[in-house]
Amino acid sequence: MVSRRAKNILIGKPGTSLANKTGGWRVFFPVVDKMKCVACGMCVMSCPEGCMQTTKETKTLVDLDYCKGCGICAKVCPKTAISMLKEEK
Amino acid sequence: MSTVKLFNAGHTACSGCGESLAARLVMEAAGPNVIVTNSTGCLEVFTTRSPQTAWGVPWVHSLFENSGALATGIVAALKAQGKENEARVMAFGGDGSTADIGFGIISGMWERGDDVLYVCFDNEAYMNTGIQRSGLTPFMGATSTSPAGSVTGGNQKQKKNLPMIAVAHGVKYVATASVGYQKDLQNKIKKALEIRGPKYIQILVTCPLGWGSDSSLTIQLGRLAVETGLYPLFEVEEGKITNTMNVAKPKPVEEYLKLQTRFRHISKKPEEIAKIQAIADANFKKYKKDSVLF
Amino acid sequence: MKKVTEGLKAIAETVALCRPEVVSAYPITPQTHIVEELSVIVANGRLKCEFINVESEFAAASVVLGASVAGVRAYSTTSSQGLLLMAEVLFNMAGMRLPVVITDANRAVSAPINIWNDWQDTLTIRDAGMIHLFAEDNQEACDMHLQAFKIAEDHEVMLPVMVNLDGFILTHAFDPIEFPSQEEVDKYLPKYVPLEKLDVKNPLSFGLMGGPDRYLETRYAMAETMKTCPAVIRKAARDFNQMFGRNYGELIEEYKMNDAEIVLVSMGSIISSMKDVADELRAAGKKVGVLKIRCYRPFPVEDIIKALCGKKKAIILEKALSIGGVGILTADIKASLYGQKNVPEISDFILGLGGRDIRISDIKAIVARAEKENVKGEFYGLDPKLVEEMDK
Amino acid sequence: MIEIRLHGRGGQGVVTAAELLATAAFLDGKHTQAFPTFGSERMGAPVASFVRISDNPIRVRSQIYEPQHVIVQDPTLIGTVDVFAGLKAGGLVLINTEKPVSELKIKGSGNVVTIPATQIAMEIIGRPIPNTVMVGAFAALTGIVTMDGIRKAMAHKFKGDVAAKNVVAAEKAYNMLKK
Repeated sequence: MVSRRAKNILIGKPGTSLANKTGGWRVFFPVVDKMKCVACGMCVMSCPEGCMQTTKETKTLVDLDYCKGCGICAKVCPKTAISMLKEEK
Repeated sequence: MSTVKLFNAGHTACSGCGESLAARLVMEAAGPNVIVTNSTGCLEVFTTRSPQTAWGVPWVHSLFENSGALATGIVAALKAQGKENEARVMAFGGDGSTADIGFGIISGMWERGDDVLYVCFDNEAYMNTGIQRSGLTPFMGATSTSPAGSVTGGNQKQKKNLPMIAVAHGVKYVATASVGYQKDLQNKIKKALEIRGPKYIQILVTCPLGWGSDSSLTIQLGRLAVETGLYPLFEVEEGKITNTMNVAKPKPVEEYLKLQTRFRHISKKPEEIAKIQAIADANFKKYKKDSVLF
Repeated sequence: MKKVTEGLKAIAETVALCRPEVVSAYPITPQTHIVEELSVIVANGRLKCEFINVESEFAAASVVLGASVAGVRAYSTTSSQGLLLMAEVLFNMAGMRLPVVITDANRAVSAPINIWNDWQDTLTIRDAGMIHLFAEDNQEACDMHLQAFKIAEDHEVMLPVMVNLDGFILTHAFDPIEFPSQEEVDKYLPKYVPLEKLDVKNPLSFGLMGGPDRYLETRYAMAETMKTCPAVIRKAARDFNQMFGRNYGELIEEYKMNDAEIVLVSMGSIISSMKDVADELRAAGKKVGVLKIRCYRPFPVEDIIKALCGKKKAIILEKALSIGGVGILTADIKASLYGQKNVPEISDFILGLGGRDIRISDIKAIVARAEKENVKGEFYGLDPKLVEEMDK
Repeated sequence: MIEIRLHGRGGQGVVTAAELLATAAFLDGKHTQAFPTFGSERMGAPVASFVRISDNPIRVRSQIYEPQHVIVQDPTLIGTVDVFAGLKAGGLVLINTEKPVSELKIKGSGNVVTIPATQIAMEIIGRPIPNTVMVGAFAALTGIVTMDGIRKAMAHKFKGDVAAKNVVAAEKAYNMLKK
């Protein structure tokens, strides 16, 4: 038997941070122009939150649950396909 | 998008944080069969506010200055259990824990030749505690303990040359990387993990808060540091430079400096900028491919 | 098998029998022979173990911490300054609920630099959250290591344990020591089974930040474990006695206490001399008993109340103090007795600091002095000439 | 209980001598305890060690202030260290020296016996470490430990040729002084 009190409650299980939706931090949010986007993946590689994904079919998608609106994606996009628009809250 | 990855969203790094980006890139390159030790610092704090964790690999934090020794203990434990091929061990630290408070521990780990890839996320100051100077703060960089005063302006000391100190320890693979060059960074991580024995990779990670830069410029600054010569990217294997990132047309350091408020105090002092330019110029001469360093 | 062995070497032999999988320690007088002997045992293949040389005690403690999180039995040993250098890691180890065993060869703390015995090192870090055991002699010190691993690794406990023995007085003494066989040890102390560990097949994060919303509960959990672990400590002692036929008491040991009016209270090797004094004074008609504190953390409050209440006088002898406060053991004992009925009069003496030898005659003189009046925190055995010099 | 104090200089093996006496007594069936003066003495510095031997279990852990017997492994200590301090009346003082007793500047009382232990050690073992010779001599003079116990103790402590030579050296002293 394991005593509850001998159990370390400071142990984390994988994926638990996903409960923390950081999208609420945003002031600006990225909008992808699917006409311009060539799905090169530059923004995917450069996103600190890992919240972008891209395929030839879907082009670039942003997970706004986590996007903090830093604007890196817009800056690195070689086709200037991403623009940052102000959140209206 | 909510599948569990090796480094997950929901962490609480600042918007545009270069360190969180680098950590994600490192984990994606390393794959799932690694165990990570992490010093106290931004990376530890913004990934593991209990009960949440951003990590999808076995990960452990103990103190500010002991991630290297923890890694040694884990390598030993794996060996004792006959599992040394089951997982590779990586130790993570910021520049403060690596160059300053934890350096003795790291030196011991290198001297023993432990099979650990040590990754230093170098944002050039103690950002977690509010931007104090570390041994890796660049010359002239203003921090809260090396302020731009009326008599002295910014950090008066040169950045400690940790990669060369690693080379002198006989570390088998030493490399620098930048958050500005993601593929290069990931290739170096992959290469390092192929090698048994001590490895050291120092990654320049932009800190919008500490550097006073726009959060969207994280990648640009990571590239400019390399393009100006202030943060040369190279690989040293068995004491010899086997690769240096070629910069065809070096950019003047001013282009890098002017985007950061930590260098604002010298923006109108060409004689000070010239001193930094001299560091960059010397770097280009110093880190040439095929040079035997040790 | 019984053989005359130096204390430290006997401990190294015993630790080897406990089959730690990772050992890391840094040499420091008077502990050094343990780390030397263990390295020899490993070098000769008598123990299959990763022996890690390190650059400091801080590193040693960190290495065994890392090994313990990775799920193996880990051991370290130190003394004095080395223990203080480990302090940060020890708090961490306890907070992370890692069952590492550490031997401390008790030694004074600088300044002035002094390599000889007292308890200041270990008592200074009493609040780390480790279990602290004190050995009276080398046989007990050896046997205590088997118990220490068993206690630490019990899933009801999961806290680091420190085994204390007096520097030089025990560490460097040669005594006949009974060594158990490997089979016996394996039977008493089965392989360590961690609750969780670093494992790529189950990738957990350890050592998370505990904010104001969680920290309080983690410390509560440790404090609660300290309240419940005495049952495990008692059982470890009883099981040991049953299997090996050696009994040292459980949390405390009472010597000739039944009808005692005067009780000598202390820990560690001085207990042996106190037992001799009790015998001698009893022969002269004085009802003297000895209370040995074997487990210092958790502090055995209930046992102490039971042992001391109803006695006429308790005389506490201690080799450490909280400067500016009182003797550390005295503070614990007085706090335990507060509000109880029939509390004895208490006299307490600070003595033996920095290795000042304590003779039988000294203990008798202390009893005689305490019989006359209640003494509060008196330094016994000061050199009057040196004191005079300081006063000039 | 018998208490013995051994004096020597760092490197002369006084701690080993104490250990050998304790081990021999233990193998003879006695209770024993041996320990050095506590410190970080270097080669050549005056050092001491202590042995307690008893028919009953030994508990006391203080140093020895009133020994029954004293063993002095280095005669140059006489005059610099009070090797006779606390010596009980009629106790043995065994001194390693080639000189006769009359030439030693001895102030204290006691039954003084000398033996050229270093010389014997050089002849038999080839090294100037007199401790095992002194142990043999002590056994012959006091009977507190047996020569058989010493032989076994040496087999525990030393290996192969070293053990054999030390036994021969101790036996030589034993036979020289045994009445």
